[in-house]
Amino acid sequence: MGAVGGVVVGAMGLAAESPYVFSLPSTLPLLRYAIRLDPLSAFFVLVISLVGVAVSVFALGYVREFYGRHSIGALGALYNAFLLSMTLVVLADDGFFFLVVWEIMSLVSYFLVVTEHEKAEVRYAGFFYLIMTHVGTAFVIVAYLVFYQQAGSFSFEAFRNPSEPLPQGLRSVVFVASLIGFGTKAGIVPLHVWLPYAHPAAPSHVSALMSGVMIKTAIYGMVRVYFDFLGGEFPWWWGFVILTVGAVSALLGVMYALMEHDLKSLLAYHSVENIGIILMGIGAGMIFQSYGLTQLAALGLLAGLYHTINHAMFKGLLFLGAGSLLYATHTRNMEEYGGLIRKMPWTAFFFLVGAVSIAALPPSNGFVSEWLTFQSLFLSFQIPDLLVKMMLPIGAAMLALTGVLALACFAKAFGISFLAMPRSAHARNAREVPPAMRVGMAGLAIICVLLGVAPMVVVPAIDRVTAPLIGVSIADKVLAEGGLALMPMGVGSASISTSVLGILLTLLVPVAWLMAVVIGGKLRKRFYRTWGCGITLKPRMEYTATGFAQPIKQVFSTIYRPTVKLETDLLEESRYFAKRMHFETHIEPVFQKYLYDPVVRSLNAVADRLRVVQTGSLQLYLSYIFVTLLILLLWVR
Amino acid sequence: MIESALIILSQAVAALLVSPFIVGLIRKVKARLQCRRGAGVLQPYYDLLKLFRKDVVVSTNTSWIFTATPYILFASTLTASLLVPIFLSKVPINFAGDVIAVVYLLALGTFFLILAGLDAGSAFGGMGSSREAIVASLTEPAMILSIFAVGLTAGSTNLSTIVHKTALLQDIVTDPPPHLMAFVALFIVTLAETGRVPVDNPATHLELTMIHEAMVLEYSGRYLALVEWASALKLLLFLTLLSNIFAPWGIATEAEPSWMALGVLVWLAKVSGLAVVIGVIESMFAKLRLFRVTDLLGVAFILSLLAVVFFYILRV
Amino acid sequence: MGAIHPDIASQMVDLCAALLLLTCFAIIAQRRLSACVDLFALQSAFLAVTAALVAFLTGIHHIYIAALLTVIIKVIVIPRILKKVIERLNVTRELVLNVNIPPSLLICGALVILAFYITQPIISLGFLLTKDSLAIALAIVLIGFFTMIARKKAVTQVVGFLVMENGLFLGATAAAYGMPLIVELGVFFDVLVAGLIIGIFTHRLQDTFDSVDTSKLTELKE
Amino acid sequence: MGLALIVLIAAPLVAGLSSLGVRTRRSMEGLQCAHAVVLLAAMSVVVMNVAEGSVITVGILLRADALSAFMDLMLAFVGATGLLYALGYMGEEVIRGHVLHRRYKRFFCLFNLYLFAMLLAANVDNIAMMWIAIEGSTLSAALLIGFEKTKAALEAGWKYIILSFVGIALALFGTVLVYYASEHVLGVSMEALRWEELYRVASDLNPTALKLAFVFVLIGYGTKAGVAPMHTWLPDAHGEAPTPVSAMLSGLMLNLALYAVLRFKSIVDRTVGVDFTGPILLVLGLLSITIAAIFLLVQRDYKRLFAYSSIEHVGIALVGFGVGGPIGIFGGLFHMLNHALAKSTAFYAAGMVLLRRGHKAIERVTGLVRQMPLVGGSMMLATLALAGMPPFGLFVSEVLIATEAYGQRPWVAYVFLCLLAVAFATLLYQVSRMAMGEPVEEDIPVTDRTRRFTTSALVANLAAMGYAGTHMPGFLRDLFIPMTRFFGVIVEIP
Repeated sequence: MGAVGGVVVGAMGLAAESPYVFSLPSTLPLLRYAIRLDPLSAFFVLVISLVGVAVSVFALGYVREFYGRHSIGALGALYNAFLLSMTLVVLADDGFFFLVVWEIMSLVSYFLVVTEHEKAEVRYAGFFYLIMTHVGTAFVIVAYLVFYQQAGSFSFEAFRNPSEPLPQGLRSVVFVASLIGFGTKAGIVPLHVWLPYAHPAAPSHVSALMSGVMIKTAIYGMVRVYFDFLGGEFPWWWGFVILTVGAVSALLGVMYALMEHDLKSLLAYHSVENIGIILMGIGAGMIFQSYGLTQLAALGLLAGLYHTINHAMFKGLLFLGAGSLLYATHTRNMEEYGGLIRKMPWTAFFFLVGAVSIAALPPSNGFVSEWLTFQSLFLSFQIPDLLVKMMLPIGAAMLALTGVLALACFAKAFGISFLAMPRSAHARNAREVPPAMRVGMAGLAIICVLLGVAPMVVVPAIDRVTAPLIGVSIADKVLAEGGLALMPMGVGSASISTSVLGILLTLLVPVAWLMAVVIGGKLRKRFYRTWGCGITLKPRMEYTATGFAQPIKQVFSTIYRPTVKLETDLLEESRYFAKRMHFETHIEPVFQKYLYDPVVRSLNAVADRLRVVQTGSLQLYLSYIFVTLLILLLWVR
Repeated sequence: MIESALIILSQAVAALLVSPFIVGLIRKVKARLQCRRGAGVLQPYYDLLKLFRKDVVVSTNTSWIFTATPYILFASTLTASLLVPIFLSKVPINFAGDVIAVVYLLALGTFFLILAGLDAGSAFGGMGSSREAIVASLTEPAMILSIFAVGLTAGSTNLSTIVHKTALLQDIVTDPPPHLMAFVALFIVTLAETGRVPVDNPATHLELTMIHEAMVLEYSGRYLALVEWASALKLLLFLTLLSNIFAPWGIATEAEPSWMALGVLVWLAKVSGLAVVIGVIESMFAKLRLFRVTDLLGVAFILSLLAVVFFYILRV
Repeated sequence: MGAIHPDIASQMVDLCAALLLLTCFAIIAQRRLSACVDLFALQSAFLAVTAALVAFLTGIHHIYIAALLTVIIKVIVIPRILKKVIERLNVTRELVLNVNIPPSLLICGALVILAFYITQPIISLGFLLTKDSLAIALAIVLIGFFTMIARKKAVTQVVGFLVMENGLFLGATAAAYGMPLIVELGVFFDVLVAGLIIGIFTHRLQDTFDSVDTSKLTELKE
Repeated sequence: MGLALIVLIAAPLVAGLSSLGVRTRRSMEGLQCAHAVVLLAAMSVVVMNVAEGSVITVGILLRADALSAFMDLMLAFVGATGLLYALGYMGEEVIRGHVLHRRYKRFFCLFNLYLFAMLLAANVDNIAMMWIAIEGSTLSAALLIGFEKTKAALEAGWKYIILSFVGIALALFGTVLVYYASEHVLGVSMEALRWEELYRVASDLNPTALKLAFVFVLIGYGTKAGVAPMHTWLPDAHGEAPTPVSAMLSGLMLNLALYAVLRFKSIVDRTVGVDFTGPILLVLGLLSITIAAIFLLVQRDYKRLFAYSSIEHVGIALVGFGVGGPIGIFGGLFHMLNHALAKSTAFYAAGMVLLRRGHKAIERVTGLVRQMPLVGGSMMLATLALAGMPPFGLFVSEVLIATEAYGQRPWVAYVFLCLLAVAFATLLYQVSRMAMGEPVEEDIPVTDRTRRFTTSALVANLAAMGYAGTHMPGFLRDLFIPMTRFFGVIVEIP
């Protein structure tokens, strides 16, 4: 529960003028255990800790799921180690130390993922995750090596102002390396493949941390490298690449999410989507930065960071909700839920809050950050370069599509899981979860709402983070109408005030009710079965998640490449009545099939080829030595 | 302060009052084109009244979502309509939300409507919900882009700013082509969003062809009234957007009572005109198959995209 | 090196070294196992002679001891062991070779040339007396090595290994005028033990696989 | 101080010979434990003294400088835990009747002689004597590998004998060449073979001779170090030898062979400069990593698996020495130390699995963590350490090596990291299959007596592993600085 302390530290750091620094030397060369708390780290510490607190509370109840089957002690220890390592990652002030804690973070999370390693798919997920993240780390190492080469030391201070500035080529190497390195952790398309396996495999409270927070450390890494180390001077294509990657990740993430019926993998895919949105904000910021439009740059970055904290909150909340469902029904398959809103009203309500937030519906927090992203994309018309100018609105269109698909997806998730009739015995026997878990969810839900309706508090806080990176503070400009409204570009430009919208909405609901009463008099209700064309409705007749997503799959079939298999065996008597029908449909995992499998296959092929090296023949072995000897001798001579 | 409050109130009232009339008008036009006398244009008002008086039947499967949705839907739509300049170019609370906010407010309503559709547990509701979802997701990008295209001229997505500047033709940069394309795009979007032919047929009674109607199939009494009213309001809202963004002339640019009165009249004329057009279209075209709708909306998307591109091309 | 003229002395040493080399070729050309062992014994004898010669010419006396040890161990003991092993074998000659005899002779010739080519730059360091012996030593080492590759039977491989040893020893004594005595002793001890262990193992191989054809040992792979 | 050194070296000899006369298991255990204690004590005295900067010499024969002390540290520590483990392991074999008491005694005799030979090789002040000692270790190792009289063991033993004898012979030729070169400066005498003298006169030795000598030495000792392409005997030997022996082979003998190579490198560098040895070591190192990384994937036998991982790590260390520079050299040495610890741990765990399961097939072993938490856990930890995960030292050394490599030849760093990633994937793929999942039923219980020994060995190693990875004690630091100085560089350690 050290997370509580983290909250304090984070808040302190945001409030502080100058960064706190302290460092204790290690006994290994080049390695310094250095800690530095500047606004950026503080912001992320805050994010981590807020989620950490809520999740820890939730975990108190949730781990009951594992009693007997797993050692709670180990689980708890790893869990706290995980929190600690994440905090250290964002606090580290030394490249080497960063790498160490970064790897430890991956390692601990790997252990957490494979908590239930009896299941083959969990093992696969964990292994896949470990490999991917390790490869990512290799790229991060490359990026840092470049810095080290210039700076002659691993300390971030030296990275910031190296002895001689990096040549453009190397800067681009750093850019690409860290994009791949951190992108693997963040789960950008096409490096996201591990994410939908690993996040669901972990215990739900851990998934909440991984999906809500861990992937944010990657965002931290990118911001740190691009804006801090590289001093925020980039060619325009960097920002453009980031933006494109973000847009693609967002769109594909939500599209694959729509096809998922395992609630947790669905949420995992949404993490891909939201990372994409965050990157769109940051990318836009970078583009503006490279054209010297610092205020807009600050705006884009602000949007990105705002969405970062928002996503941390509502994704954490949603994963906790999924955890509660799992806890209550012991299944992750949405098709087996249904009608749970009556069984577990609290969970349902919190989940709804999360759903509204992630679907970016006003006045939720998701709406604010997505709106800011929209604005920063819209304001691209100030960019001199025509091509870029024309591209950014397309990004906006993709963002819009993403948003509404997310809406559809969570309409599905919530509707199928909580509404209508129970679809299985699991759902019928579900019970509301213990208070500890509810409290955890409630905490996050409240934070979500606050982040939504009180941007006037959040924006200045984040501005403290962006100002040192970009060099301009825009809080006072963005906040208009006495802080009620957000107004990116000063008077006359667009602005929103979620608080006012919230007030209006909450006012108008009773108004509508009053009106109804005034016109229609007292409400008289009659309860009756749903009309089912005369026959009584069974759960089997309900619309399934698959059915719900069917039209979308149809429309975007070029992307999904669905394969449908329908086998029917008919009655002997008549060809018109089927005895039983078996229908199954799959969507093709494009990236795995065309990107990853070939690599693995070729590796195996090479290994098979090389077996002949080690045939077991002694004479052959001797001849290896002989030949090597002769070659070397001749080389020396 | 009082004044702005009054304006807000009057705007809300006006919108609420006019919306059923538009629906009635469209029905009338269609009837006439089908050589029927048709019900009077005031028929929707009677319907609403009647529905409010009737008592409601609620399915035993449903939860509070089902009962809450009508109110939320109504509230969100009304909120949206408060952000749109109707007869006064500068809405007092324009700072509260721009056009994107309007879109998302409507989306909020849609979201709950979809949930409500699923809530009853009948197959029709689910079908309607899923179709609504796909239609909405296809319209959204086109909508945002066309709005961008227009917003670019005024350099802002704040509706009041757009309308005001366009009305006064001051410090805006505009050319006919992008505007025209954006207009067509937004018009198609309107048809799709408000569930008109050729995307959806509000008059159908064959469940399998329904989209919007299927979703609200379980509603009755005042709930149905609220939902119907909300959708009428939504329709009006879009027509207002169309008319006031692209042809804001005649709208009151100052909060002078006389100007505002004129503004109201002009606005009525404009939206009625659009309503007639819609009526005509509805009787000219047949409803498209669901999976053909994509083509139509694709056209809308391309148009709006072209609008943006053209805007820049013509600038350089 | 009093009485004899340096040139003649070096001639003599080189002659012995050359004889060593010749016996190598003989071993390569020989299929019968026992004959191989005999040839090895002969070669060791030549080696001992060379060492003694060097000791005599240079007056470094502990090389005599080395020569003596060579005679004892390499001319008498180890050939005995190998002979014993061979007696227990069911085969007396190599029927199939990895590399046939004519090509292997050619290769050995090439190896000799190679050896001279490689050592040529450091020959100049050598003492006048034994200047070519380093090259010859290297040649013998390489040829021994090659024998181990070219042959299949455990025994011939052992012989090959021992030939390498001889080459080394030639290098140590002739080229470098012998290592310090203690080192020599150590080396000889090791060689002896090595011979013993190899003997043990060939016995075991014979028992378990009832053949000493090492090309059959391919159970362990990958 | 000389006394401590003598004790350190003589203890195994004494213990070995006397263990032939031991009657019962219990007394054998007493003897060996005492021996282990003596080893550790003597080692710590030696190391401490050397760390203070003195060089311990005994006559003209023994000499312990920083590098030797470093080797002593590894040899004595891993040797001691190895003894403990062997007591447990072989004891179990005796209880099960696989091994008669006579051979039990012989095993410990050979085991100790093996230790003795290695300790001698590490501390002797004479290139030829070092060769003799290493040859001795080879001989005893050969008998140990063939100890279990199975066909496979025999084959492995034979291959080991032939290959490593050839290698060692070549090494001797290299030694002779060095002598050949040095006696021109120092005259035909013992002096011409002593490290100290060689260091002194290194600069005026004949370059070409030393180059040739280095090639021979590298090939020769490289064969024993399992450097590709001379590595071919290694998987067989590790796979078939009794597990304590495998641990010693992997943990100690490879390092010893590397030590020999390094000694010569340090001289040759002084004569002809770094640019000669560097590239050779680099290429061979990368080759070793590649081969190991790929062969890890096709292994079906977990002991062979760890054997290949040893090849990989030798390669990594070689890359470190190849790129040179203070960081590179330090990385290489540090890597040797941590690898010795991690790999012996891995083998101890593997041996326990072998005892409990009775077979070495990877795919038939599952659920170790669940069934035997300590063994499975330590195997997993050791594997993660070997795969280069923090908080273990191998991560540090690998990053350091990559850093230095990038500084000198960026492409090396890229290739290096890429290969490491592959090796990481392949190794973890195999081991995670074993460590996780539902445990299989078949399980042969081991006695508590056995478990006591093996557990203590495991725990000691794990502790050392974790410690060495995260924090470097002062005396080690004082060893590393002069060690790097051998190679003409000075690492600065905070």
